[in-house]
Amino acid sequence: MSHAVSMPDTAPAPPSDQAAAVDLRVDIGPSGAPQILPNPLMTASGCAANGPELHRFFDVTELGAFVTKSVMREPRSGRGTPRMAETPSGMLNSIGLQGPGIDAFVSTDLRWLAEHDARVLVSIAGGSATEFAEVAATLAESRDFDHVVVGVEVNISCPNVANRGQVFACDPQASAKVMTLVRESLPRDTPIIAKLSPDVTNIADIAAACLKAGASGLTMINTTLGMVIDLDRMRPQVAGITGGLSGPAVRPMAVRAIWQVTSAMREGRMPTVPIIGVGGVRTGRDALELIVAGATAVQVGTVTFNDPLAPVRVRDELAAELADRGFGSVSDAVGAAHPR
Amino acid sequence: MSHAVSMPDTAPAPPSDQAAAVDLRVDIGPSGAPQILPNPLMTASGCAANGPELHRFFDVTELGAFVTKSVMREPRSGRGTPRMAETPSGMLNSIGLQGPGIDAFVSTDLRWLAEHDARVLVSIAGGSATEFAEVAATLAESRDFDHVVVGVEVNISCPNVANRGQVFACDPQASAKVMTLVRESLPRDTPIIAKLSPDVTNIADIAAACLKAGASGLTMINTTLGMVIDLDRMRPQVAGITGGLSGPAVRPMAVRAIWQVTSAMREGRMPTVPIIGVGGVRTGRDALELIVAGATAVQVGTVTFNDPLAPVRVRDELAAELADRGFGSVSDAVGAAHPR
Amino acid sequence: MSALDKDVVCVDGELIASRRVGAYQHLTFVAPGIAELARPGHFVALSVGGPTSANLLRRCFSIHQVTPSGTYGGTVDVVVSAVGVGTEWVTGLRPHETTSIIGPLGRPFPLPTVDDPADAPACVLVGGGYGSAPLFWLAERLRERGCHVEMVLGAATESRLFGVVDARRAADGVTICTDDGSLGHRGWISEVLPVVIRRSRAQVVYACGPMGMLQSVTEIAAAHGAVAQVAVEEAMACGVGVCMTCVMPVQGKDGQTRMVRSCVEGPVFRGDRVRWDAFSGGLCTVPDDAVGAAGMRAH
Amino acid sequence: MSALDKDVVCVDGELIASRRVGAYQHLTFVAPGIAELARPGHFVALSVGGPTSANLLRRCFSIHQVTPSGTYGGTVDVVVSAVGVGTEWVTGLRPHETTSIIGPLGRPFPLPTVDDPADAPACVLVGGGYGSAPLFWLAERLRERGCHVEMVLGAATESRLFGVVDARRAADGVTICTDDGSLGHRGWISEVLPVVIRRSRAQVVYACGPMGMLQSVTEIAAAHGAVAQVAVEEAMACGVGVCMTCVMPVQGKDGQTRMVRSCVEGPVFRGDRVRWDAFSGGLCTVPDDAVGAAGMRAH
Ligand SMILES: Cc1cc2nc3c(=O)[nH]c(=O)nc-3n(C[C@H](O)[C@H](O)[C@H](O)COP(=O)(O)OP(=O)(O)OC[C@H]3O[C@@H](n4cnc5c(N)ncnc54)[C@H](O)[C@@H]3O)c2cc1C
Ligand SMILES: Cc1cc2nc3c(=O)[nH]c(=O)nc-3n(C[C@H](O)[C@H](O)[C@H](O)COP(=O)(O)OP(=O)(O)OC[C@H]3O[C@@H](n4cnc5c(N)ncnc54)[C@H](O)[C@@H]3O)c2cc1C
Ligand SMILES: Cc1cc2nc3c(=O)[nH]c(=O)nc-3n(C[C@H](O)[C@H](O)[C@H](O)COP(=O)(O)O)c2cc1C
Ligand SMILES: Cc1cc2nc3c(=O)[nH]c(=O)nc-3n(C[C@H](O)[C@H](O)[C@H](O)COP(=O)(O)O)c2cc1C
Ligand code: FES
Ligand code: FES
Repeated sequence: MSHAVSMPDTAPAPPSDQAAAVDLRVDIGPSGAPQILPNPLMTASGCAANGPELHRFFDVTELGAFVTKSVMREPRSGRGTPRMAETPSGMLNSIGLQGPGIDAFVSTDLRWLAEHDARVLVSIAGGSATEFAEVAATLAESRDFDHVVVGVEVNISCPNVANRGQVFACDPQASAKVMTLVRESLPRDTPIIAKLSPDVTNIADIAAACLKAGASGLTMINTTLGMVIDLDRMRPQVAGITGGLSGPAVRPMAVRAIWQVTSAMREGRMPTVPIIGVGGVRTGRDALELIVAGATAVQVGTVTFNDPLAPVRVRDELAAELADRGFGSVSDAVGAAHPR
Repeated sequence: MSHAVSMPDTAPAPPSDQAAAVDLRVDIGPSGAPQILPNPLMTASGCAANGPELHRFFDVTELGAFVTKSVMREPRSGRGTPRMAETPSGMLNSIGLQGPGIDAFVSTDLRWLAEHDARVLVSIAGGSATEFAEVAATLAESRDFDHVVVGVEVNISCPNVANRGQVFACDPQASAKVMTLVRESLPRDTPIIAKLSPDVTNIADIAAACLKAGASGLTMINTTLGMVIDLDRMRPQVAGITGGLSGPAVRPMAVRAIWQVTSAMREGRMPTVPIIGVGGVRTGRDALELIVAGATAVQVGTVTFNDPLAPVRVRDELAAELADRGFGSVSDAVGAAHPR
Repeated sequence: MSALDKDVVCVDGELIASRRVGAYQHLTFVAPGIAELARPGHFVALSVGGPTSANLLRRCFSIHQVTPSGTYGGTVDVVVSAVGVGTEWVTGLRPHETTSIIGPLGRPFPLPTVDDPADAPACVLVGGGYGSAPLFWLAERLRERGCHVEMVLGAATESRLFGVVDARRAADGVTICTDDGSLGHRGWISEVLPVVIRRSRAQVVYACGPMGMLQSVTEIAAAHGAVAQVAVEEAMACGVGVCMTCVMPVQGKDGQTRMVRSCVEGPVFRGDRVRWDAFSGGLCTVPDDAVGAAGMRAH
Repeated sequence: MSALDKDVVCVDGELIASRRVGAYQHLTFVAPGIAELARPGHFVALSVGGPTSANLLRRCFSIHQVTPSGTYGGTVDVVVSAVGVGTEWVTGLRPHETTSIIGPLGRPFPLPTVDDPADAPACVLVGGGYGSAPLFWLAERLRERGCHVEMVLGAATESRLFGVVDARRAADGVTICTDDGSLGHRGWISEVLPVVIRRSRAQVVYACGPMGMLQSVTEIAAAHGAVAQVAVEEAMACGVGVCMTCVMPVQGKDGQTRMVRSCVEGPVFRGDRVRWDAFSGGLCTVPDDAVGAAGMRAH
C-alpha cells in the first residue's frame, strides 16, 4: 500500500460557461401545481424593502423571487429607535413590522413590482389567525395577484395577541390555525410557505403542524431572539428590549434546522415539500450549504445590508460552485449532503 | 433651550488603581450558605480541560473558579473526528464528552487542582438522572471535595438515554428529576448550578423547574445546536452530524437568556438565585454585558482557544470597565440594566 | 442585467491619501463614478474589516469633497472621527488598501433656486465637530449661485473643529466657538448663531452635527424667520433604504408625521419638519399621532 | 501572578520579512521568547484577521527555523501554504504588521541519545510539500550529534516542494520526487524511500506531511526495521490542549489505544503507535478497543 505525496492544488474557478450551463430552475409549488422559478435566489423578507430600493442596484427580475416585507392589515409605524445593534458577524433588529398595511401594499408596492415584472413571494403577518387570513384574502383579490404573486410566505414569528404575545411559531396549534385560515383565503394552487422560528425545542413538530394544516412549503429560519445592552446608558440597546439576531453568525442554526426537517421528511415523518433556506447566506458556498442540507431555494437577508448586490452575486457564485462540483442543476444538489 | 455642541471625547482608560479598588468578590452560594469567590471570572466547562494546560499561561488560583470538563461515570473516548468547524465569529464542536470517568477524575484531575489551590466548580453529566446522582455521590465522597469544590455545575445538555436521546435540558420534568437526585447526593450547602440549553421554547420554564427541584443557581447558556456541511465531501463537517455552536456569535442569545430569567426572578415568577453567565465573552465589556443582564459570575469558553489568557485578561478588563462607570463592586452591577 | 437608472455605484475604493487633521482623519479614496453623481449632503457607506471581518454593517460618512476626474479617476474625501471598531479600522487604512464604497447615498442639501444672483438668499452653514465636513463644498455651490455664505463651526475643543482654514476661504464670514474656549468664542453655537443670522439676514440655515445641535439650530432659525436644513445622523444598518433601522418621525407636507428612513428620505430634512419632541436620552419614540402608531397599539 | 514554569509564550509577533517560495510564503516574525524555548517539531499558533476578525481560531504552523537573538530579538520563521481564509490572511500580511503568536507548542521530534558520535544512527527525513519546513533545523541537530542525514522531499509538482536548495546543505544526501516529474524522480515518496533507507542503513525515519504519506512512511520504515517519527496535522481549535478537537487514536506504551490530543501529546508520534486503521476518507473513527469506547456505546 502506498500513498501519493501531493498537496491538493487549489483549483481555479471553472470557466463561466460551465457555470452558465447549470440549470438553476427550481419548483417551489405545492405538489401537482408547479411554481417554477428561473433561479433559487430570493431576497429575505424585511431585508429588501419592497422593490425600488434594490432595483437601483440590480433588476428585480434577476431574482428567482422578490420577497416583500411582512405586511399586516393596518399601517404600522414600527417601533421607536434605536432599532438595531451590530453583533459579531451579525446584527440584532427590532423594527416592529413597520409597513403600509395590506391595502396600500397592494395598490402601491405590489403594483410597482408588477410593473417591473418581478416574481413576488408576499410575506404576510398578523396578530391573530384571523388577521393573517384577512391579509391573505385582500391580497388574493388584488389586481396583480395572479400574474406577479408566486406564493405567500406566512411569517408566524409575530406575537399572538390572544396568547400573551407568545409568537405563533412557538406553538404548533397556533401555527396550524394560522395556516388553516390562510389556506382558506387563497386559491388552491397558491404556494403557502410557513416561515418558522428557530426558537423552539423541536422545529420539526412545528413544521409538521404547519404542513398538516395546509402549508405547501417551509421557510427556515427567521431570526433568533437575542439581546444587546448599551453599556453607556445601561439599558437594552434596542427600543424593543430583545430583538432578532441574524446574519452569518446564525447560519449554522439555519443549516441545522433545514437538515433536521429534511431528515424528518426523508424518514416519512411529514410530507416532503419545498424548503426555502434563509439565515446568514453571504456567498454562493453558503447558499450551496443550505441547498445540500435540503433547501430548494435560498434567501439572502442581512448580507444585503453589506452588499446590496448580494442576492444576484450569490446566484452567480452558486452556479459556479455547482459547476465546480459537477452538478448539472440546482435540483440535483437539493439535500445532497444527506445519506443516500 | 440650547444644546452643547460637543462630540463625546473618547475617555482614556482609568488609572488602574481605580480598577484595583473595585470589589470583585461575588457569592455563588445558595441562600444561607454563602460561597464567596474572589472574582467572578471562571473558565467554561470543556473549554479549559482540567487545569494543567492553562496553568502554563496563568495561575489557576487567579480565577474566581476553575470549571472542569463535564465528567460522567465511565471513561469516554469521545466521538471520532473531525470534531470541529470554524463558523463566523464562533465555532461548532462535537466532542462527545470525552473524559476519564469520575473515579479517575477525582483521583487525578481534582487532586491536581487541589494541589494547586484552585477553587473548582465541577461539571457533571450523565445519560440518566441516576448516573448524574452517582457521579455527584462519588465526587462528594472524594478526599478533596470539601476544600476545593465550590460547587457542582450540572450539565443537563446531554442526551437522555431513556427519552430517545432528547437532551434533559429540553424538558422541565427530566431536568427536575436530575436536580432532585443530584441534590440528594450532595451536602446541603453545596451550590448546585443547573446549566441550561438555549434550545428551548421557554428557558424560564426550565430554569424554574430546576430551581424547584433543588438547584441553587443557574448557568446560561450551553452551546446552541448548529451544523456545518463539508462542501467538498458533501457530508456533515463534524462526525457527530450536528454540533454545539459557541463563541461571540451567540453572545446575544446568552444575554437574552440571562435577561429573560432575571426578569422572571424580579417578577417573582421564581426564586432569585445566582446566575453564571456564559456565551461569547471575549472582553471585559462582554463580561459586563452579561453581568448587567443579571449574571453574578461569568465564564469564558471558546475565546480561550483564541487567547489562553482570556479568563484572567477579562477579569482585569472587567474591573476597569466597572471603575469607568463608577461601580464600586461587581455586585452593584449585577442586573443593573434592568428597570429599577 | 437590464439597464437601470444608475444613480448610485458600488466600487472598491482605493485609499490614496490619509492625513490626521486635529482629532480626525481625512481620507481620499479613488471611487470612480461617485464624484460625477454626488452633491453636497450626500453620503457614502464604507464596508469595514476586510475579507475576514466580523463587522457586517457598513459605516456611513458625509462626503467632504469629490474630484470627478484627475490622475486617479474620480475621488471621494471623507473626514472620520475614530469612535469605535469600524471608524478605527477605516482610519487605520493605509494608502493603497481598499474597501468597498457605495454612494452617493441620501438626499443632498436643497439649493435655493436663484433667478437673479442679486436676489440670492444669504445662508449660514453650521457645523458641529466633523459635521462641518460637507459644508465647504456646499458653500462653494451656494456662492456660485450668488449667495452670501457665513459659516459657524463649533466643537468641544480646538482639535475637534474641522476645516477652520478652509472655512475662511469658502465663506464670506466665519465664526468659531469651542466649549473650552481653546479657539474662538468660548461657548455654544446656540449663543453665536442668532447674531450671525441677524447680521447676515440669512434666509436659510444649513446644519450638520449632533442631534441636540440640530434641534437648537432649527429653533433659532425659526425664531429668525429662516428655514433650517439639517443633516441628521441616525444609526444605519444598510444606508440604502432596505432595513428600516434609520427611521425618525418627520412631518410630511400633508402635516402627517411618519417614521421615515433617514438614509433615503434624509439625511437632510427641513428642521421644522423633524419631530424633535420624540427624541430624548438617546431614544426616539413614535409620536402618538404618527401614521401607523395606532396599528402598533393594536398589538 | 505567581511564577509559572514558562515553557510557552504568547507574544505580538511583528512580521519583518515575507517572501514567496514556489507555491508558499516564507514569513519571519519577531517573537521574543519563542526561539529560546523551541526545538525542531514544535509549532506555533497564529491568530488571524486582526481586531475585526470573524475568525476566532488560531492557525497552526510548524516552526521552520528560529533565531534566538539578533538585530530584532528572537525571530520565528514559518512556511505557509495559502489554502483558506486564515492562511490567505497570514500570507497577505505586510512587513511591520503584527499578529499574536503562541509557541512553542507540542512535542518536538525526539532526538537519538548519542554517547559516541561514531554510533550515531543514520536518519532519513521525509517531507511532503511544506511538510519539509521543520526538517532542515532537525537535520542540523541530528548532524551535530553525528548522525548521517538523508532527506527525501516530495510534492505534486516542483513549485510545491520546499527547501530543495537548503536540503543539499542540510543533509548528506537528498532525493527529490514529484508526482508530475517536474523535478527529480517522477512518482511518489513511497517509491524512493525504501532505497534511501537501505542505502543509508537508517534506523530512524522522521516525516512530516499529509496523513496518507505518514502512514506510508510508517509502513516502509517498519518493513526496514527503522522507527518512524511522524508529525501529524489534525484540525486544531486551540493548539494548547484545552478543546479536545485534535484527537487521534494512538497506542500507549501499555498497548492501550487512547484518543490523544495531537497538539499536546503530538504533533510528533511514533508512527507505529498511530492507529492508521481508524482513518478513512477524511474521517477518523474511535477504534472499538480504545479506552472509553465502551463508555460511548452506553450512550
Ligand atoms: C449620514 C451619516 C453621515 C455621517 N458622517 C460622518 C462623518 O462625516 N464623519 C464621521 O466621523 N462620522 C460620520 N457619521 C457617523 C459614523 O457613521 C459613525 O461614527 C460610525 O458608524 C461609528 O462606527 P464605529 O464602528 O466606529 O462605532 P460603533 O459604535 O462600534 O458602531 C456600532 C454600530 O452602530 C452604528 N453607529 C454607531 N454610531 C453611529 C452614528 N453616530 N451614526 C450612525 N451609525 C452609528 C455603526 O454604523 C455600527 O453599525 C455619519 C453617520 C451617518 C448616518
Ligand atoms: C501542527 C500543525 C502544523 C502545521 N504546519 C503547517 C505549516 O508549516 N505550513 C502550512 O502551510 N500549514 C501548516 N499546517 C496546516 C495549517 O494549520 C492549515 O492549513 C490552516 O489551519 C488552514 O487554515 P485556513 O483558514 O487557511 O483554512 P480553512 O479551511 O478556512 O480553515 C478552517 C478551519 O479548519 C482548520 N484547518 C483546516 N485545514 C487544516 C489543516 N490542514 N490542519 C489543521 N487545521 C486545519 C483551520 O485551523 C481552521 O480552524 C499545520 C497544521 C498543524 C495542526
Ligand atoms: C432588519 C430585519 C428585518 C426583518 N424583517 C422581517 C420581516 O418583516 N418578516 C420576516 O419574515 N422576516 C424578517 N426578518 C428576518 C429575515 O427575513 C431572515 O429570516 C433572517 O434575518 C435570517 O436571514 P439572514 O441571516 O440572511 O438575515 C428581518 C430581518 C432583519 C435583519
Ligand atoms: C469544545 C467545547 C467543549 C465543550 N464542552 C462542554 C462540556 O463538557 N460541558 C458543558 O457544560 N459545556 C461544554 N461546552 C459549552 C461551554 O462550556 C459554553 O457553555 C459554551 O461554549 C458557550 O460559551 P462560549 O461562547 O464562551 O464558548 C463546550 C464548548 C466547547 C466550545
Ligand atoms: S439604513 Fe437601512 S433603511 Fe435606512
Ligand atoms: S487543539 Fe485543542 S486540545 Fe488540541
